[in-house]
Amino acid sequence: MASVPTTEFARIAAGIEADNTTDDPRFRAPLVTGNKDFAAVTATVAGVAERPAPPKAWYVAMGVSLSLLGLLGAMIGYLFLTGVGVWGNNQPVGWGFGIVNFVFWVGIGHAGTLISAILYLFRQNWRTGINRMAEAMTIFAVCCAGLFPGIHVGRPWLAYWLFPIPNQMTLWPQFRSPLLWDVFAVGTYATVSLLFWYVGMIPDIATFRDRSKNRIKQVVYGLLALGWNGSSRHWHRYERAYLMLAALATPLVLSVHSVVSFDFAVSQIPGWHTTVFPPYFVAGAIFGGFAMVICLAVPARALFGLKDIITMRHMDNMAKITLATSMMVGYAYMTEFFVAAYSGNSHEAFTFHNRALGPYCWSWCMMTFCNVVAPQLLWSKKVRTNMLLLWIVAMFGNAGMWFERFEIIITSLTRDFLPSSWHAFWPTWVDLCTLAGSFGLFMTLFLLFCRYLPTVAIAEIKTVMPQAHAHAHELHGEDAKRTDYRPDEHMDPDRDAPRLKNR
Amino acid sequence: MTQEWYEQPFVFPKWANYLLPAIVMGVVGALFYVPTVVGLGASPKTTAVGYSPVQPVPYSHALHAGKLGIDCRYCHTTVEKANFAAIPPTETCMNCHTNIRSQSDKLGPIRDSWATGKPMEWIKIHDLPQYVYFSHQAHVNHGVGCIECHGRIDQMEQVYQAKPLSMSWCLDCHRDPGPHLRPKGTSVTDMNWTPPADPADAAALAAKCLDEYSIHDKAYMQSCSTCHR
Amino acid sequence: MSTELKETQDAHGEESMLSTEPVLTGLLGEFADVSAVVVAAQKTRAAGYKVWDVHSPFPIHGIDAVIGIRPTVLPWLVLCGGLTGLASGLALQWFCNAFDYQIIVSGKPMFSLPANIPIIFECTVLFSALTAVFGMLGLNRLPLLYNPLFKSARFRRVTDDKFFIWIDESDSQFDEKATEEFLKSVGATVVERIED
Amino acid sequence: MKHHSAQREYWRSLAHLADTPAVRAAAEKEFASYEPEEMLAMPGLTRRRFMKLMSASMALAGMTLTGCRRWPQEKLAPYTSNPPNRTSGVPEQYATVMEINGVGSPLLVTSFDGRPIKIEGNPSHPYSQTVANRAGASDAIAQASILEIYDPDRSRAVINRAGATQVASDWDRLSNWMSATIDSLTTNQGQGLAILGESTSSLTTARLKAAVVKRFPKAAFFEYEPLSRDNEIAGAKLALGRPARQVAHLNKAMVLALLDADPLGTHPAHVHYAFEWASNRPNARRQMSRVYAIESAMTISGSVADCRLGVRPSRIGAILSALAARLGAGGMDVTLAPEEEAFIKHLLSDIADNRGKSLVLVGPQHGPALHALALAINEKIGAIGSTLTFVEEPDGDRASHFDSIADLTNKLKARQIDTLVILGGNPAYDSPADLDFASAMKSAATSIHLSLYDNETSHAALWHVPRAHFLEAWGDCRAWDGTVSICQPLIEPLYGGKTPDQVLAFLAEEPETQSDAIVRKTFAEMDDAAWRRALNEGLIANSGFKEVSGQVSFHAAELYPAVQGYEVRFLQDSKLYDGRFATSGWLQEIPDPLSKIVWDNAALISKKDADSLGVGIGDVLQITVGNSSVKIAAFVLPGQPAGVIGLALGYGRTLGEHIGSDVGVNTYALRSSGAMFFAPAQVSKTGDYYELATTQDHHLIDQLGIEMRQKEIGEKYKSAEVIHEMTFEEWKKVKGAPERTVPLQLYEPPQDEFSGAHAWGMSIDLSKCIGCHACVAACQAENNIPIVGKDQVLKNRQMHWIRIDRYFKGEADDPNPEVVFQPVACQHCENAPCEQVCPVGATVHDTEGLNVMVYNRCVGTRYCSNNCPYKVRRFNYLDWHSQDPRHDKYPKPYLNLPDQQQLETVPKVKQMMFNPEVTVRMRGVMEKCTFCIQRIHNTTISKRAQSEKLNDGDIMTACQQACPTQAIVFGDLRDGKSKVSRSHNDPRAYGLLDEALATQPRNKYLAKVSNPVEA
Repeated sequence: MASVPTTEFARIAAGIEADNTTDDPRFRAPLVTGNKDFAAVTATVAGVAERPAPPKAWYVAMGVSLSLLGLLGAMIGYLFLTGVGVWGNNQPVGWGFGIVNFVFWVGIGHAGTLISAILYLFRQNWRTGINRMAEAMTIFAVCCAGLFPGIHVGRPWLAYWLFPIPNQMTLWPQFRSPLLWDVFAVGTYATVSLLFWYVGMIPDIATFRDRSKNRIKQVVYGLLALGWNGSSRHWHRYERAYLMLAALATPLVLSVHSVVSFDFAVSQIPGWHTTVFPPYFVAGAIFGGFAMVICLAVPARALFGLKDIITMRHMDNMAKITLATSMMVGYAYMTEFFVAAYSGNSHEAFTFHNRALGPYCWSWCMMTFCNVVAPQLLWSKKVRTNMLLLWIVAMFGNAGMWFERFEIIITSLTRDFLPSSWHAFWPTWVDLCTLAGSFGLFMTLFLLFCRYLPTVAIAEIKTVMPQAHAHAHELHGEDAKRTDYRPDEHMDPDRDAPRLKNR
Repeated sequence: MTQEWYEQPFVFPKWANYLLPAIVMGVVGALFYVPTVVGLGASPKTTAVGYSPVQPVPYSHALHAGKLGIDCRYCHTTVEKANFAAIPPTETCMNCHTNIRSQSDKLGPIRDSWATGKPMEWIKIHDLPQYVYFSHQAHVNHGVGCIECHGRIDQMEQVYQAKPLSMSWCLDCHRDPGPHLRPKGTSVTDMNWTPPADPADAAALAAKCLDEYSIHDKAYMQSCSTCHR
Repeated sequence: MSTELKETQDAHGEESMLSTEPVLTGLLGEFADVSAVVVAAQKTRAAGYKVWDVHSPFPIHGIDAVIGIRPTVLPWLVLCGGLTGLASGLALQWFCNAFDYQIIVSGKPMFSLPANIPIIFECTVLFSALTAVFGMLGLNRLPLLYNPLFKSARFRRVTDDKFFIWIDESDSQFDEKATEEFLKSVGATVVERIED
Repeated sequence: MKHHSAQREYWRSLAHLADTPAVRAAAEKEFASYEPEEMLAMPGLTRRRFMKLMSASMALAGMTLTGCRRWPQEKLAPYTSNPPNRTSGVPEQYATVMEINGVGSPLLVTSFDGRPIKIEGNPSHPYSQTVANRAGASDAIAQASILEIYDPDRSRAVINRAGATQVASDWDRLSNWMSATIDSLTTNQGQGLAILGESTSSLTTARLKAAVVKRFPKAAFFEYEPLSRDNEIAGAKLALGRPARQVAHLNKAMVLALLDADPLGTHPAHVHYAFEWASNRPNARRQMSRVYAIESAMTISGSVADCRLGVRPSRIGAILSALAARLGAGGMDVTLAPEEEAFIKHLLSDIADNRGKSLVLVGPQHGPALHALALAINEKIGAIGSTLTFVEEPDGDRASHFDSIADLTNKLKARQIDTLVILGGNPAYDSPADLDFASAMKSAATSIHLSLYDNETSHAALWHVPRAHFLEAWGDCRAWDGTVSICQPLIEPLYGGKTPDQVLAFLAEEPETQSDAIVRKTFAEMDDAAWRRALNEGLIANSGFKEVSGQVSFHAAELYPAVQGYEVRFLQDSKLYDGRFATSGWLQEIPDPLSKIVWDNAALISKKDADSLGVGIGDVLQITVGNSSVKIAAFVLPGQPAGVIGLALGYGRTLGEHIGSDVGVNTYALRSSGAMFFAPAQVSKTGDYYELATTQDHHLIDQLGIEMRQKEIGEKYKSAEVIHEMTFEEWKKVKGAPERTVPLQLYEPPQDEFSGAHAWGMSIDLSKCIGCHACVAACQAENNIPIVGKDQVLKNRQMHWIRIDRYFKGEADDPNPEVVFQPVACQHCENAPCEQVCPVGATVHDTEGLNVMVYNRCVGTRYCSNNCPYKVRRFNYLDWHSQDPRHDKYPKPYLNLPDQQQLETVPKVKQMMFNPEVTVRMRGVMEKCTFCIQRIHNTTISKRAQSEKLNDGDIMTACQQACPTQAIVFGDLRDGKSKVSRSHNDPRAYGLLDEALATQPRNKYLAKVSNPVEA
């Protein structure tokens, strides 16, 4: 048992990697390679956290992330003590980097729950390799996203007025405002994603609990594992709960970005006031989200020796989804232009004319290239299976999605109805540092996650391994054939759970 | 099979199982307790009511307005013409106190002020936020008695804030002004006036007042612009 | 791992509630793989045991039917949660904007469903999700940090790669010797007494 | 603000006039000391009212956790004895007058517990009234004088610059020191005493001058104004044989020919002239005047002209004499350029059709001969006596200002003057460059400079004496028509300044030393009743100049020599005048009406020249006149005539205090005695770039944007979405009420919502607006609007609640584009897009249809501003009142509770200026036009309290009141007969972007009507 990890790492070190991307109709392609048994899987995943010390690269990354996080703190301090004036926002452009970053991060924060929930509902077994990492990424991205609306307001110390708290003024929030919908949507999304993530992790934390050798870890993991003991009855309800969470999270994930898109669609700025926004934003979010997962998975699987669990096939599938969604996004871009031209609304028409050819055409070109052109490389399997290229394309995707938000928010605002009020927007150094800082926050959280929590859903992986089924099948048949059930034979799980004397 | 990772087995003590109920009860308790305490503690009813700073001169409203029965408007001259109720100039004090108690030590600051021309510095008690625009003439001329906001000034040795003067408190009246109005002909400064005991009469009177002062409707009275600019 | 019986056994079981002496709570049989445990489970059930359970590192496909676990009531709880969320979301918005303080906004009606739908939806989802998670934990009687099973070093591998059948001593058919034999007979590699 | 309209107390009690000890004592009590910091404690009750600087601490009170926080304890400091005729907390209004360049503009000043806080035009004075006895118009400069009086940079002490060091001193030390000099002067009859003054029409000053001359017969008086109008006087003298002042009657002129004349913009009587002009644009009798402008610079009058021709200044002479010749007014005809020919062809025919109803005006930049010729023309076309009359010019035979300053300088250089007293003005800065007056001053043994600021001249003088601001002092002066107004103080001098009269009185050894006594003596023959009436009304009835009539004799005008290269044209700045107002932040930040430049002047240049020089906006040009040259950034201004570079005067002050120093380029450096208004120049490109801040058209660099803008505003004289307009001919055909197409709406608008007793609305007539920015300044003063400084304007964060959108119609290279001014403030949409997106309901509607902004509820998401199609919302990105508008390029953090920032950082003196009726906004909140809700409420409340009826016109918004052409109308739409309802039903009425967005604005624009010649 103890020997497994070493040979495991040796194998990875040797760079031997199975290609399980080909589909052979005769048998199901394996989702776990390197013919591992349960123990090996456990060891591989838990090995990441159980190593005495993480790889050097982790320390380097952590150093960078922490300093960026510090920068973020400093920028927010300066902002609070001085005013939003330290940013580049101006009269026509009331929303600048603050909201651009917010929408960007919220978008990123979609892939996780989407991969988990939707793929789960669609019985896409390959999700098990990446869902944990994706969910974690979601949580952290939502943290970054939640930060910005909070700090971009003029008087942040009063932001709590957005919540319906009884007060001596007998005043309430104004529920017609999309911003308030945001508060509820993002709040709900954060909560549900967190639950989804945690519930999924309980059995794996139990695994960590049972393997950990030092007292602190045993206590902490012990508390987090809630005394999980793998009882079938627990599993039964657990799976039901998980299924329902997935079923709830799926519409939620679609709704959240729709609501975020309402911030724009419900207003009447040309370029914002568009019915295509909800689907368009969701597609964009999935695209951006998967791009980000790829960006994180590529180094992580190499760094922590997870290549047998996050296999080529996983990367390949994600690449395909990225390609598909990038086409959707591209389609949405075209629709916008078509509608602008077809509607005969001069303001609308001008706005899009202006996006493509106006002073901010550079950002439009960046957006189109990164989100529509670059992903076309993914048609080629060579690119999909070449981790470096894949990573680069994914990075383009992330950049592209940021530029998309910049495009939508900034250029629409710089030139709306009255020509007299047109004015350009340029970010200040504070804007740029804050953006960089938010990445610091994200990376710090993610690195801590990799170090201390199960980066892969161990229990779920095991269910998709052949050993999990074996010859249980005919037994089933047999079991099904039985006719001699007595009514009392069934035990009601909600009542007759094994009695345990606890005093 | 090597078992080196079983070396330090750890099992939570039995009492750990009572953590859950304990925590649940704690949380539920807090959910009720904390808001209640904060709500009560922070409400102007607690913080503002009863504010009673010591003034440079221990001027007794109980004596002047109560015992001697001097009308409020003898000193606070502007209430009917202006938005603010004027604090009387030193002169007003001196009108009487050149003869009465002219040597009282308590009146020293008044005499100094009169001699030097330096104004008295009274401490403000009924202090509304800067963005609230309360107009005395708008209320006093429409049958709102002094007592509604200032309480029984005529019984206060040292003036204190009797009402919270919070937004919700203002709104209580603005949303249902009737019961707080007194008919034309009754003095707003009369501290002893009370509406009829019989609810029916009271309601009738309220209706009458609303009509004879042509008080704005509720929608107007609770518009933001009615008090804020 | 020794499995021989101690003298002082279930006779003192009950009153040793107060004493510190260990009391037998049941027997734990370890199995090497899925098929083994599934077969054993069928036999256990056929043998008429009632208070017993299967512990595994992951949900075994079809084990519910084998043990005979009825569908849980959780879905109905979640439905109620969802409806509550829906109602409260609607009520909140109506109370705040259309009832408690009516203010004219953009010449729109004080109350209009379309504007309220997003928040109603979010509240529904939020309440349902919370019910799902905490309902599941509640029904599972979790968290249960202390559990005699955790005293067994072997049992730690239930979260790794081993499978267990637990027969509780409260089962009417439970007889320490017989049950131990039974477990061995259905293929348990090891049978362990779990004391409390 | 008509609390007092019942008894119009425009005057302070008589006791104040008599300088009895009792009253002085009262005054002392009223302002215990002159230290403003101490004064703040004085008119006590209202202390908290005018320091409305704490919005947010209260906002915090809404916070569950800090609700328990009590904001800083406040003191109530009542008067020791109430001043007569004053109800604490009730604003009062006093009539007074402000004199610039010898012409008074009558004002009505609102005082709040002894602090002047707002200025209006005097409604009972013919030269400022727009609605008789109800509304008086004013201009931006007058509005901004309220900022000037509270300017912390004003000099506070007498300064002695004997030797290198400067010593703070006081008036007594100066007078003691002077006595020696004066003794010596008395012995030699004032030989070597020279007194240089600004141009003034004050009778008191005249009286005192006489007294001084009586004491010092040999004393010499000089007078200088950099923007002198002496040419007009000389012209009249030439034509009539005697000096005279021309009074135009634009309300009678149906054809108006302006040759470089700017009666609506820069003329001393422009407020009155604009009012008269507007009466025919168009008038109720469906008539409309036609304005022809031939000008060498883009002026306000030119921008609203129906036909405009931009020419070189040197062409004016030729065109005028051609005009004269063809009208038979004599003179020789000259051949004109084809476009000039075409232009005057129409003019001539119009004049022919409108005999007696036409008028030709020439600008003061042009020599006497041209003015004389113009008068000859006016004689010929029957203008004189109808559209133009003459009144006598006071002291018309004095030497012209330019001769006078030259003469003085020569005398100084010749050491004939050892005592030089300069009463106001700033000759060291604004006298002709070739004279080098500053160094000439040194040759006088003693030089004394009286002025508001310790400025360039003060630094060149031996003594500086702080001057009393006109709101602090007594005086008198005369309007353009000569009507005498008394200037009465609103407050005791904050820094113990002196008036010029006091200095003269001192020199003349008059018994009176207090300014009130001095002035009263001048009018000794008036009894107290008459005097009181004069103060009350703000004018002395029938005190105008006598009409003079005389035969206009013809004088041939010498033509200017033709100029081939560039010509520079020196312009009176629309805001800083001659530079004396450079210290005013408000004026610095009010955009130039045409170029929209703030905080700078620029070389205005035509597109053609810009292309040939290969420069664009901001490229620095080197401009050389004679042997002096300056470097100044170019600004391509449509309508600027080719070959002419427009240079605004008054910038580049070196000692303009914190606000005025080093703003723009000092163009006086190019201005020499020979050529005071225009001169040939060499222009070259330096290759440097300098960023100019404008409040409009920023970043409109690309063709795409320009095309879209032209599409939005439409072609010349054609309607488009943003600007509706029609020609006079079209308008004559229009009938009925405006039809409004309501786009499909999701909701049936609720009927009961705007249930209030009133429905407030506004209308703005685009054909009356001349873009003078009086409304902007008035709004700024009324609503405590901060300035933000150039760096922030570059970020487009200026805070003006009402802005004037200026559009040039026509092709980019059109030499004479049509100009449209569109004032835009909050439109108070009934379906306000801003409201539905605010998450906390900080901007909502009230039942009277006002879109109200609740500062103390605002958390600052800025969503409302994004969603406002008019972009009229303004956000406090920083704490503007606390920011330094000049030097805070990188805003400084404030390490305390944000709501304390203004209390701690805004100078106390400045806090005195705030309008107590308006919340002073803190950082992080949105703000916008409120339709002056404080005026609405104060009026309605007091009217209800006194159970009086509210009449149309009782409530006027600040912008409406200031507007000289009454383009802005405000009132109650419920009242069908109100002015505003009538204009809402005018066929010209339209809601901005209403067709597109169905916002249903409560403000409607009246389509612009213009009267171009049919091509």
